[in-house]
Amino acid sequence: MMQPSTTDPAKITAMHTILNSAGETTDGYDPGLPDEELLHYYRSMKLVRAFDDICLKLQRSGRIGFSIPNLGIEACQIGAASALRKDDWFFPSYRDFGMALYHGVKAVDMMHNMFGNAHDSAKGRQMPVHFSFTDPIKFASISSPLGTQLPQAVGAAHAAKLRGEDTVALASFGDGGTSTLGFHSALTFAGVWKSPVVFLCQNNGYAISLPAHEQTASDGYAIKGMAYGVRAVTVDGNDVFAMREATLEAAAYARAGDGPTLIEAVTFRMGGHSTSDDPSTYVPKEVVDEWAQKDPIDRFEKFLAARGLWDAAKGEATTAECLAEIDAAAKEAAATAPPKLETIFSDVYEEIPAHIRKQGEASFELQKRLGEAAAGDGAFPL
Amino acid sequence: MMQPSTTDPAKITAMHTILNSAGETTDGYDPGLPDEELLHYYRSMKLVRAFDDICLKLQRSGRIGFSIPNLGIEACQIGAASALRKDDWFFPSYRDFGMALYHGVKAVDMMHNMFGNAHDSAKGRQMPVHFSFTDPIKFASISSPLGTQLPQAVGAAHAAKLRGEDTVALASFGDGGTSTLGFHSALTFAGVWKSPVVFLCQNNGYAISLPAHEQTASDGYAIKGMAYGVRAVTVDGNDVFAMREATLEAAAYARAGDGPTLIEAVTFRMGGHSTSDDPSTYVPKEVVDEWAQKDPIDRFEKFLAARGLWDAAKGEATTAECLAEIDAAAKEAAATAPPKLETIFSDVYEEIPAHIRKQGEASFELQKRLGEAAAGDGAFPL
Amino acid sequence: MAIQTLIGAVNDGLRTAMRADESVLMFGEDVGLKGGVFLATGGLQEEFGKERCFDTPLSEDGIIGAAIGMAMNGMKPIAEIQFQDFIFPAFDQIVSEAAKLRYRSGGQYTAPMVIRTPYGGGIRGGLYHSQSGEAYFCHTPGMKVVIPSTPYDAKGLLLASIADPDPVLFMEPKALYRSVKGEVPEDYYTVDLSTTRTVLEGEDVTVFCYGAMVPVVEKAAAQAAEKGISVHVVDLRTLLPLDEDGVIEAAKKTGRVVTVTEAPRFCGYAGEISAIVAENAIEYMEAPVLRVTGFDTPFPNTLEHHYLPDARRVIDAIEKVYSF
Amino acid sequence: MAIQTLIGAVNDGLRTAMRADESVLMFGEDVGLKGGVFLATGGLQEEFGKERCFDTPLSEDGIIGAAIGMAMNGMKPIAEIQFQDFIFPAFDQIVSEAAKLRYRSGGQYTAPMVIRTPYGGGIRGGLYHSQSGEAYFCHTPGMKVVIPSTPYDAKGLLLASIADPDPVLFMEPKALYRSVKGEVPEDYYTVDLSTTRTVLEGEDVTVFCYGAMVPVVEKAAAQAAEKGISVHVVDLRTLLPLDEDGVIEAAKKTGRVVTVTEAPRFCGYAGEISAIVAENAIEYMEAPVLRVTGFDTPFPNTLEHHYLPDARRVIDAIEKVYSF
Ligand SMILES: Cc1ncc(C[n+]2csc(CCOP(=O)(O)OP(=O)(O)O)c2C)c(N)n1
Ligand SMILES: Cc1ncc(C[n+]2csc(CCOP(=O)(O)OP(=O)(O)O)c2C)c(N)n1
Ligand SMILES: [Mg+2]
Ligand SMILES: [Mg+2]
Repeated sequence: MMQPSTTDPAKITAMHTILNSAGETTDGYDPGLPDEELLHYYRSMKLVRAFDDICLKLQRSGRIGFSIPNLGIEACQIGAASALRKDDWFFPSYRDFGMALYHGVKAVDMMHNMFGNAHDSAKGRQMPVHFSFTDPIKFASISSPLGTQLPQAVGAAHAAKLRGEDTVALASFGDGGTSTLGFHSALTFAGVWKSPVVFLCQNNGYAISLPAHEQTASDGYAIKGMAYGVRAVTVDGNDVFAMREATLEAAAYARAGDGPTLIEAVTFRMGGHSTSDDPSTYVPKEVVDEWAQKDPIDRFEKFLAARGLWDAAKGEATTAECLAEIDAAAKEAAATAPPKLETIFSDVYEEIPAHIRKQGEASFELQKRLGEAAAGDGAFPL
Repeated sequence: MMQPSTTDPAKITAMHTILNSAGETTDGYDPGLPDEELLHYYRSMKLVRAFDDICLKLQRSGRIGFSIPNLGIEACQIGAASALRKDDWFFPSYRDFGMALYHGVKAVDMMHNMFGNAHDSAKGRQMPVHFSFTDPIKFASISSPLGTQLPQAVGAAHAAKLRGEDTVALASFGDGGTSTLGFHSALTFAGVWKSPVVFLCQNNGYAISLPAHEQTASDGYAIKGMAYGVRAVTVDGNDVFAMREATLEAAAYARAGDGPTLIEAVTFRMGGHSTSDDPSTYVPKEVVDEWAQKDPIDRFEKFLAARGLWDAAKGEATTAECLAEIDAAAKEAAATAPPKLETIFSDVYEEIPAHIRKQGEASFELQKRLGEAAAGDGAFPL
Repeated sequence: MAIQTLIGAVNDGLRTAMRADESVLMFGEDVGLKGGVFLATGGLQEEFGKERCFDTPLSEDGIIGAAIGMAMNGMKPIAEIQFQDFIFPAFDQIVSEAAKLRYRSGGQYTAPMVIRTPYGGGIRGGLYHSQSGEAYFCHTPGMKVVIPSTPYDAKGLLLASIADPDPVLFMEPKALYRSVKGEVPEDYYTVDLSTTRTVLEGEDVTVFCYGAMVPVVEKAAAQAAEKGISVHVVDLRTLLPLDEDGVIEAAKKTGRVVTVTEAPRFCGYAGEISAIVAENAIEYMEAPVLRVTGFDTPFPNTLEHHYLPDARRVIDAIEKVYSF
Repeated sequence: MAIQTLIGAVNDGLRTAMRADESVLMFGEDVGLKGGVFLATGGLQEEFGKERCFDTPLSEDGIIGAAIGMAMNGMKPIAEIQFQDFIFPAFDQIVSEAAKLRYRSGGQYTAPMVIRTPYGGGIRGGLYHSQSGEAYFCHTPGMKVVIPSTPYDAKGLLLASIADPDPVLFMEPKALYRSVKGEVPEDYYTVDLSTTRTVLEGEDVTVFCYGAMVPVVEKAAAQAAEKGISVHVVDLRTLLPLDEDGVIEAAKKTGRVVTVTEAPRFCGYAGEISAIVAENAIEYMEAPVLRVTGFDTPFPNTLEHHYLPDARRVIDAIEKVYSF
């Protein structure tokens, strides 16, 4: 349905919406999904929102240092994730963890990361929201330097292709991420190699304080695909069905050996860049108000309501359930001990080399002799 | 005449030729240039060819280590250079020195660089063909790492624009150069800043051994302008008039404050990548033969002949004259002493700091005591 | 003179430079309307307009590359890299271009510019918001590397860096941004580059340090004094070109040397100090030349206070060389 | 056993690895049909096909980024960077990603891969075809850095690097590519990483070196022997993780230490060796710990033979510490 050629700008920049703000679908579209699956979409989006809410409280009360809000972009994550298989690869940004929740990563495992505790799969080495999971999906370790995951996704996809597997790699990034060198090299290589990659650019209007139209002079972001001979589409990012269909199509295209797709999901970051950022100094209020009308969960609720799957009470019940689940997860994570001192020294290499081992031993000895180092306050400015 | 919008791919990728292989111009085009200027174009192209010929001999006989041939691409350099003013900035690649010759840089000054001698404006620090001149044009110091000059050109142009000057910066690079990070950041910034830059991509068919169609999957190179909202055109790079007109237009567009242009000059590297490279292992002979029919000097000679400005005898005379000029330059440069030992230690900073001064003094003292270091053979493999 | 924080002094230095010289430009990610993620550039766009203080697209390569071009063409660019950890996409422009332009062009082209960037740990930033990469740049001839540790030096060294004819990497210890305060003159003044600052005169042990390690060493020195050890503390403040003679002299003075940095040890800056001492003053040494540094691991998050040298570790090293 | 050049041994090592393990891939700029600009990969595309030995677009960032992804997904990528001078566009991928992936993911993801790159002077390559950037990578925990100096080691260390579970930067001394020859077994064998090689047993002065400086030091040692000075020469060959105990022992053996590298001195690798000695063996030192290195300038062209340490300079340092 939305498979444009890569050489017609009008088709590339035309926005694809299936589910509008009134909760109606275009041309009688039916997702063809069982009710449980639709409700799983709903619950996943609500879980993301609950996770954000609890994290904000934890950050405000000084329990965690930092969090990244997802308000307004939940449909991008859930729609895209729903189109991928469990054996596909995810190369996410820090604003993508709804994808992990959708696929069954446990909230408590995510909370362990937010607290950087002994059960954190990253062993307390990364800032909050820099998740890394191998199970139940390959949700590859999130990095802070922007754009670096993109050529890595191409490499992982290329490896699968060489082995004749039909898995794809999803590489996700923001409007700001398109200016990085990783974007340029990844699209160049994927274009030439016809790699099975789905490039998902979530254009959420801002890169911290820089508006998306000052990031580049191009006519939107999907059009950038033309510079690389990469198939490209523009999708309403607040529409979970359009996201799902575009991603399904891109994945099918990739699995068939036809190459990568660049999806621009047009959406809006309704909160700050992070829990440390105050967007009111740089985002005009009118813009926020306008986007508030397009909330992805609202419109999905209307859709569910029309199917008899939703009413206000059910909505509140789901909210309460999600909050309770996340809250329990946070409590468990908060009660978990910090990582052991040894974790500073392991995993630099598979085996600990002599010089690092010595540094570790000296450190343990010092701690025994002179006591523990004093922790700082952990407030993160950004 | 060739001002396409940046959003119509057909216009961007359409090849603009004015002077065809038969030496005829399109639609009765007349360059409107005095005969001396036309002959200056001719002589400049022949000078480049003579420079190449002499350098090849010097390299083969071990007098210089390395040179970069320009056979086939002379019109790109002369056509583009002729469209710029002496107060414009040049950010060239190593395969652009015809631009310097056109604007009056002396062959002997270039030869001093080829020999890296005491009169070399780069003080013998750079490999051959890495020129740097400030007079009579700002021909900015050539670097080996590819693409780095592109954002620098944007910065230089932006500085001029901030001061209200109407100079432009020409940034020149190859098909391979488009994959570098410098290309991506330069076009991103120039697009957003509307910088007065002319981006000249000389698509000469190869990046060392990689064919241009394996460098990127895009439909040519000009189309990449669309990813940045940058005006773009495709030009016959073997046609000195098309090159001149496209560059004039791009420069006028830039001077008027309308922003950058990406020019793709379609041409062909008829020789090896350098004097150390044997292209016969990777360039199909048919392709070379085909391009031999499109020689830029041939067609310009036919054009001149039709105006009564050229015949075979005049052509030979010019060749002989150019060879003599370059040969004399080479002899002078060969007879010039190498740089002084001191030049190793100066120009790291404006003032020589203590630690470098000490290293220099120790080195002078050692040389006095133990004699000079022995020079190697200087053969360069690439 | 007003009492200012270190970040206040940086802001003051920028403002002073921009008032004094129209060609000074300040740009980078989020430095305009937002005033920078740490607010180091707060109010500059308001005072100097969008042409002199502006946001850029998200490309460090573009930021530094464009800065070089501006510098070549007569402007005095100050480029902010939001965190030093994100300077690596611009590594090629810094190491291959800014640092080598004067040399490779025989002095015909130069890139007088300042790259400002917050560095170091102490804010629970984990692997990528905590690094101290000074050694990478100190191994790069053509660069200057400056790190202040007091508000007075922050403004004075910044103004000297802006006035310098060569490219300067100005690394700001983010852990000290708001935790140190001091008197800062309101007018224009400079602190000469390539000079060290004697933080404390002492007789028994010499400790070299810079940036956020200076207060840590001061604390350790105070504790050592209580134990009867007199510590001579030197803030290197310009790491490259270093005042080597000053370092050698201070090392000879006590014959016992410790260098404290938060960066990893292997091939780091502390090793250079040890090497200079071992090369030029070994006859004076009465004890091993020690290093107290971050570990040779990436920077952890939850346990960063164990990773970062603290007074405990510094005093331990001081006692070791003292009692050797 | 056949007599091979160093570059021949590299080619042999690659071929041996690719025959032994289907997941080994070799790629980079011009490595396919052309066989690499130095011909290190000559014949590999012919033998193993375009799927296992292939050219890439001109982006070092893409080459290394893709290699990391391939390594994460079960392949064993060998990426060639055409000259070490051109590795800097990939600096972020190497330093921020390959080196830190295992750590930051708690060991869940790893990037076992090899980056091969020719480095060093001696071919009149000027600023950008001559550099020795090992110190940048040796200051990067998570990386391994290997430099062979003989054909035997070139093949054995390369095969060990390919078998290693961590990312290895394999730097090939291009000055030695065709100038050293030696016996190389035809079969698969490895030389353990993190071991040093004693090039020459000696009693009076210890010289540490690696790569293209090894033959220079051998020449100087032979000249010293004529003057009655017995030189102990150690080829470090794995720079990170270094066999520190081996270094300390060799330093203690003679009490006189010189380190020779062609890279610039300041914050370079030689300084790390001095620092290790000053920290662990200073009581044994009978002379200043010296460094013979490239100068703290960019790499010149015409005068490169003055820039590069030669036997003259090495013997001068040996005599200095010997007669101290
Ligand atoms: C290379 C690099 N430069 C700068 C930063 C600091 N930074 C973190 S997020 C961000 C903005 C990213 O914007 P975008 O890509 O649009 O993603 P969003 O946050 O909107 O999801 C910046 C500049 C970084 N992480 N990496
Ligand atoms: C960053 C970088 N990588 C690799 C090289 C090695 N190299 C020199 S020229 C070249 C090919 C350039 O091709 P292109 O841009 O098409 O220019 P052309 O030589 O055809 O004029 C390569 C790979 C380099 N100089 N810089
Ligand atoms: Mg964004
Ligand atoms: Mg080319």
